[in-house]
Amino acid sequence: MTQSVVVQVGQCGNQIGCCFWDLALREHAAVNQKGIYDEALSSFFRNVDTRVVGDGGSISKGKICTLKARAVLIDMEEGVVNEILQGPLRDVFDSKQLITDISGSGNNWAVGHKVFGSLYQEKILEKLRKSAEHCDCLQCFFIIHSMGGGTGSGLGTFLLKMLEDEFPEVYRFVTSVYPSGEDDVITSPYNSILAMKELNEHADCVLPIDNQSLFDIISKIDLMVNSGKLGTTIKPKSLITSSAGAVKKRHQKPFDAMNNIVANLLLNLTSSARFEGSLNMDLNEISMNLVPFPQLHYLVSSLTPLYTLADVNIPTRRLDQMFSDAFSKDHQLIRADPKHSLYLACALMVRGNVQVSDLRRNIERLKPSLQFVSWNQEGWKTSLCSVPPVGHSHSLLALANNTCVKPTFMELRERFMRLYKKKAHLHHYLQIEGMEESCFMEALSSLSGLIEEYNQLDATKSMPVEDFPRLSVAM
Amino acid sequence: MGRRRRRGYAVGALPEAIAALSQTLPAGPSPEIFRRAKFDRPEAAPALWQLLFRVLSPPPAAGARASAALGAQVRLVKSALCSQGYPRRVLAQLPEDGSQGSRELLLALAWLLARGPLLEHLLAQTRVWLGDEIPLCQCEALANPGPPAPCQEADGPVDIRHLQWLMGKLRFRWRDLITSQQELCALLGKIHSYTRGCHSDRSLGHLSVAEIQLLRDPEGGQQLLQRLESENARLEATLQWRRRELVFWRWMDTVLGSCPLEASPATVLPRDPAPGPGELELVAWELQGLRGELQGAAEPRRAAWEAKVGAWGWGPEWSTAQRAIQEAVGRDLAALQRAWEQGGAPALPHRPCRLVKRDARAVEGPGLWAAELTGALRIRESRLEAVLGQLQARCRQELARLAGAEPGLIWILPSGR
Amino acid sequence: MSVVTVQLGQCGNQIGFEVFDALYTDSHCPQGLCSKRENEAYQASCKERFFSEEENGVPSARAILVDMEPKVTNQTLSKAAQSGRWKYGQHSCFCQKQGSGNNWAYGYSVHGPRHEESIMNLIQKEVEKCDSLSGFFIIMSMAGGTGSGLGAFVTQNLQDQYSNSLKMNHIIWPYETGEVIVQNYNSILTLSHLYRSSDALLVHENDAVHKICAKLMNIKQISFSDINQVLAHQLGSVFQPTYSVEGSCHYRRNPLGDLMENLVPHPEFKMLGIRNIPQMSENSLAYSTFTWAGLLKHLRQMLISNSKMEEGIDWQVRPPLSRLPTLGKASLNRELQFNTSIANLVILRGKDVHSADLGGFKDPALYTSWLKPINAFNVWKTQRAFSKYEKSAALVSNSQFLLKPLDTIVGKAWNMFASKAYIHQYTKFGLEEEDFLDSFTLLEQVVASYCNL
Amino acid sequence: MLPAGCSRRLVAELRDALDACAERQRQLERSLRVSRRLLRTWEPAETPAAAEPTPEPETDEEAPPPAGTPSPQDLRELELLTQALEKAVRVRKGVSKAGERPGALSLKSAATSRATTASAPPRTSGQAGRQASETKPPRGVHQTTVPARGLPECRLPSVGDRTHMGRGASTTKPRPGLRDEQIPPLAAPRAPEAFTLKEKGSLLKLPMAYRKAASQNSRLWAQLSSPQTSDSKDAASMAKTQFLQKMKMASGWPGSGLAAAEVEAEAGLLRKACSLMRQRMEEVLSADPADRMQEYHSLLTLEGLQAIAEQCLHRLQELRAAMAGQQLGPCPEGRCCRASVPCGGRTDPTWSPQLLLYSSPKELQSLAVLGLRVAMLDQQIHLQKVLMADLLPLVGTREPPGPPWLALCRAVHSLLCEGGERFPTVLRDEPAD
Repeated sequence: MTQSVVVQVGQCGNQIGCCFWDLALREHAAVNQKGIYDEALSSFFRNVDTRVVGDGGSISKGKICTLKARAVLIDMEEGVVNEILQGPLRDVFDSKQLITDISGSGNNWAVGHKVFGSLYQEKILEKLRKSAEHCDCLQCFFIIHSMGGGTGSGLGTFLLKMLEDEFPEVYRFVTSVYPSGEDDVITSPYNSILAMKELNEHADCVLPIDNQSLFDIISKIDLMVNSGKLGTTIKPKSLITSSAGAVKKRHQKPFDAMNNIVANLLLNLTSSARFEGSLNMDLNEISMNLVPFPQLHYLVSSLTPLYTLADVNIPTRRLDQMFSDAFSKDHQLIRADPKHSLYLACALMVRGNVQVSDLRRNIERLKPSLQFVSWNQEGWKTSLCSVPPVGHSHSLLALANNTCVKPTFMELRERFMRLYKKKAHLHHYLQIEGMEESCFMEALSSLSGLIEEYNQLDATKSMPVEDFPRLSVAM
Repeated sequence: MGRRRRRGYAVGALPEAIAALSQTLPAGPSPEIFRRAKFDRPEAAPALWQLLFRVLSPPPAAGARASAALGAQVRLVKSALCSQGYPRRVLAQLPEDGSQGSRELLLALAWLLARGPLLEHLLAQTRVWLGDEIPLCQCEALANPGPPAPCQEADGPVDIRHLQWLMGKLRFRWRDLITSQQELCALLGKIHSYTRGCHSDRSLGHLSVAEIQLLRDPEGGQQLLQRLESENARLEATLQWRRRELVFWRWMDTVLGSCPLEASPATVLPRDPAPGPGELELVAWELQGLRGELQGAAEPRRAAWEAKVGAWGWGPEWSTAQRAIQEAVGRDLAALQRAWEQGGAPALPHRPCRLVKRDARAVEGPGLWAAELTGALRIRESRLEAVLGQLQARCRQELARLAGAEPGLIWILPSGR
Repeated sequence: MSVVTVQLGQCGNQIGFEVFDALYTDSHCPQGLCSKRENEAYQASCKERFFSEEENGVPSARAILVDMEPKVTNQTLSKAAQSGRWKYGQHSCFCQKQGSGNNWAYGYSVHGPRHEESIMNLIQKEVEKCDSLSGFFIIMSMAGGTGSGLGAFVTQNLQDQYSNSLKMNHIIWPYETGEVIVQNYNSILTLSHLYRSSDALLVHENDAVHKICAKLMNIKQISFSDINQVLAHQLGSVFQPTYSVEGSCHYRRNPLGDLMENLVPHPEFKMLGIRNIPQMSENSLAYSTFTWAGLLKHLRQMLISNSKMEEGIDWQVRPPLSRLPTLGKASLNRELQFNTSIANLVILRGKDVHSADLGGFKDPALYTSWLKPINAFNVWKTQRAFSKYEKSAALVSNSQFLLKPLDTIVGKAWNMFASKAYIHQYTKFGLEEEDFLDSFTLLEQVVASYCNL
Repeated sequence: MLPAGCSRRLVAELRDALDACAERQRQLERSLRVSRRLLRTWEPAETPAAAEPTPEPETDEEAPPPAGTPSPQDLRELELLTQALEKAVRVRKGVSKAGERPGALSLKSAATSRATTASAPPRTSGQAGRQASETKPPRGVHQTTVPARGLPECRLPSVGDRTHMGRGASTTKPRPGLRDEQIPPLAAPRAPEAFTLKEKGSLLKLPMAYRKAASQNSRLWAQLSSPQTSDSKDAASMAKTQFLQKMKMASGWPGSGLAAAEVEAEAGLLRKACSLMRQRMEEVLSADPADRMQEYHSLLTLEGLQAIAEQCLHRLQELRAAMAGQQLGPCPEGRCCRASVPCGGRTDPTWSPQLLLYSSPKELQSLAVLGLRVAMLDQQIHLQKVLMADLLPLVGTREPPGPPWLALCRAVHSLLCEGGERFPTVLRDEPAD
């Protein structure tokens, strides 16, 4: 079995990461009742004998001793990381996995990327190498960061390039939280645009998340639960936004529920690679199936159901509803409407008691309402994992390579242009060594190029589907 | 000498010789038939046609088609004799109902006997086989299918895909054969090692399948014994024949003498274009191509050589070297020529051999070692592969010439793997 | 003679298990409706073919399990061991940590060469356990990466190292939609490579088997295990022992060889499909009786109307009156109603099998103009009933049945190729556009050849 | 569609090849069945049905050939033969009486037994038949019946009564020959237990009668093969040569006439010559002469080869002329069998069986497979030539080049250039819309 390393950068990245580790532990605890360190556990956790001095002796088989997350935690402020180290998850990490500074990046991509990048390059590399050494088959790095700030966006994307050089064969999956329109960070358009260029060039897959969408999803659930409409019928702890037993009970932070959704996304994304199923889907199959052209690697994701009804026997109707929801605008983790845009490819990752016939029935049912690019009319990739998420009987993660991400990028460009025309705050960037105006221009043209690619694909939408003339056999 | 000759002419010597001959031949006719044939009596003819048919048809066909209609037998005998160069044309004119020509057939039989070790050959072909064998030289069993089997399908044009189908079938059959043969070898290996030391004949050491069967199934063993005894009788008869055949040949002289001289040398023989359609043409084509290439290679070299010699003018020591080279090349080419005239390849046993499993270290005793034969076969295999490769390459050229020139078409040949 | 099975990838390993389980279960089924002695001979014949005896008496499948990630093989091994009736050999499994990621090129060009020696050694060990090796049965899907890419690589190696042994690839044809997005690329690469190195491609379409599960077996929520059981049943109905000659009690020694010699001698026609009748859930079986005439009538119509199962047969389809060969591709576009055969093999098992009349399959109109029924049709029989069916018939057919699916796959892959989509994923691992073109060329020819029967 | 003549020829060639393979396969399968049966358990008391579910018993598939013994009618004629012939028979009888050697049977007795076997199993006649039915034809090893005279190894642990009964039968009716030796004289495994060859194979012993006959057989073969140096042989061979000459003179055969078989043999030599020369030529052309000596050497070699090629072509012309001189009539059966000895195996002067020694089954397998492979190549080359001769001209003449012609070309390419295993594709240069 392969292993993955999570690299969480910046405040946002570390908060989401924290949720992720909490959920991952709970999930494995639910599946692995014997307390034996198994292959599934090994994909995210090391089993360590803490009595051994130094590195802690890794144990590959047998009883679970102490589990250590395969993670590298980076932040240029101490706050969040320190909080984690004092919380219930403290045993999962050790100090050797952390890199912190006290000065912060000041919401400046250039500080994160250029200043801290060169300052911490060696140190980060050392930690990454160490974590890679602990794996016998490292397959994937999951980078969690935000686009709008300084550290996550700047250092997070700096890291990408480093990983590419150092571990060219290991996949780089990036979970990027995009700023909302009413973001309180003024320079976020600059940061995002500059980060986008790096994502374009050095990521294998990007899962864009947007805070606003997460917030809308949570509001909706709250409304439903509190309105009593579903209140009594929802199974306790089945809300995927709830963080029961998680990081903090003391004062629920506003972002916790949102982070939980993202953490669940990562968990479901990797479940088929970790657990048994009748139709497995390894992580490397994601980019293989969903990325037809190297740059078009932005995958819009949606998770359903967001809660489970108390009744264990799922009627087919409920099951089918799960599939329908996954394609609705309201369930996307970014503000986008895949149904009314063009699909390049689509993956359905199902967990729990769902069989291939359910999958087929729903694909047949949904297909007519979706539009696929002419050369990929059957662009479906599916997986069936037999282990459902904790508290659920089944779940679905849909990943769409769809031109519906384009508006997010266009909006980003507009906001950037508004700022850039006025040259507002530009000097904060240009004073950093290695930053020049051309960096902005290059980033802009990279983003425009991407948008143009989506435009071209969208343009084929209205054209009739035509087959290319085949090779003509004479006899 | 004189006494022997007198004894040779003694009363009874001839009948004894004929009796021995008749007992040796497969389904040999009675001596009386021979006597009647001398006088060209028609009643002796059918038996002799049958005899010659058996003698001339290849072994697998002989058994299977012994019951073939007399007419078919007659035709086969005629064509086979003719292809072997039988000189008398009278034979060809004999009626196909097999009712006549007993003297002619007697002559033909004698002709066959005089040309080579026919009896021994026939005996070897039908010998009772006690040992285990693997076929090494399949020239008779496989490459030589014998007279054409009656056509199973209606005549008429076929699609070439049908030929491809048959060809594919053939390839599968060969693979089947090889698999079965391998299995048999494995089983024989087991049987031989399990019965090690059982054989009364020390040089064999272990029993053969036929011998174990004899023990397992006494009834069948009885039959084997009977056949062995009858073969022993035939062998004795053959030895007898060898001692007495001189008389027979004297007698045949008189038979030949009593024939009228051949009248019409112009009559057309139904003959056999044996080398197959165009076989000679194929060789000619091949040779011409070779000559052309040689010419193309040699002439510019000669010219260049003359130019060099003219320019440099070499000393007397060169002429000695030159002579030496000339002689060396002469020897070399003569050896090459001998190589094809004498067959070249190391001899392989043409007949089946009794398999004996023996410790590799025990070298003493008669017999061929499998490993040596393997080497010889490998050489033959690679030679045949080269020949086939050449033929295929030639077809490729020819087809490229014929079909490749067609405009508007792209030929995509199957790739290497 | 024995057959060594190579199970590749998730699909190959899951199916392989069901196949051996079905073979074992059937051959140890007490009510074979025949004498004890005959049952023993049947069992022995099945065993020689597919199982080898181990010291502890539990037969061990003559199989190699190959996957590039450990989950499925682990599961398969333990399922077999848990059955307690048969198992896989102790050293019959080869797996790695990281799968091929649905990338044919990764399986073929990376995993293949990297693990060639280990896999071939494993196979050789299994081959050495056979007194006599008839050939290889290679189970793989063509949509994924390991089964398809590594499968093609291994088949090629088998062709090089065991050129005299037969190679039959059992290929799972993906659902037309919804399994793997790059399945059409993977499929054309697989098919074209196997066309060069394999002797026969026995194809099962997931879509068709899925329908059988729904319509004939009445399964509501169909799982892959259900599908694989139907596949295994069909394979068993072909490869379980049958008499070598009509009226003899000897079981056929080399079914793989006999089957291939009769069905796939032509290099351009290597695709085989299986149909069987009856197939139904155990509940319905109790209330059904069959006659040979009825079964064979259905089977014949299934053949000529190209239906995959006995339900929903189009009875309107009739053999054409004149069998003038049509030239040119035009005939593909017109509705291909009548399924022309190249060659067929019918296998009958059960009671009164000698009385079955197969005249319907000997009609020249069923076959291509260049083969007569005497060359194109064969029948194998045994009195021993198969599985739970008192009478059952299976048909292995080399016909136009796959023409449409093949044409579709080639067309879709070509569309994708013309847009250059996903090509970078393949070139990353050393496959070039030229290789794709080679594959397209070969398969376009196969399509045209099947079309022009 | 191929022309009818060509179709008939080629289909017949391929069918022949297939039949030959099938025949060989049948033989192999027979041997395999026998061998496998021997390796299975030797059951003690098998009822025939249980032992052999086969309606095609492995044992009696090779019926004794009808060769070598005269028919009853011949016998009658024999009686009526001349006095001299009768005397010859007397001499032979005398020999067999005197020696009592098994195998040296009189012509008459051999003929009798032959005549009876033809109609029914040998034991049906008279006493022998009764005896056989009393003792029950033994199957399996334990059913020992008659311990033969002079076979001490047969008197080993017995099955009790049955053996005694058998012995009684044999003593009451002692018969010369082999009938009473049909017991497999197994030393130890007499008890009615099943056993396998693997366990007890090394205890098997061959019956005396067989051993005698077999050793006589090999002695006779050795005699047959031993070169005779007596002058009677010289005289005989001289007589034969003279006979052949006289025969030739008496016929109207044209002087330098060559038999078709000879022409083919010569053609084969020329073909071999050609391939050897080509090989040599390629060696020369591929080598890079290091000095002028070598350069001269290769020049002379090439020229020498050229001269030999000329000679060969000349010889070929002669052969052609010889063939053309003899008007070719239609072949009597439409098609002719090919002359033998394609393997180049020269006629061996010895006739006694040779031994082929091997040390491991692997070694034997590779030898056998190679043997088959060589035979297969031989056949392939023959088929290749036959196909070339018929198909290449068709490709050359077909007009106009439409789809049927293309289909032909493709198939011919597959058959002739790829051994029928692979196939080319022909694409139109411009995709049709």
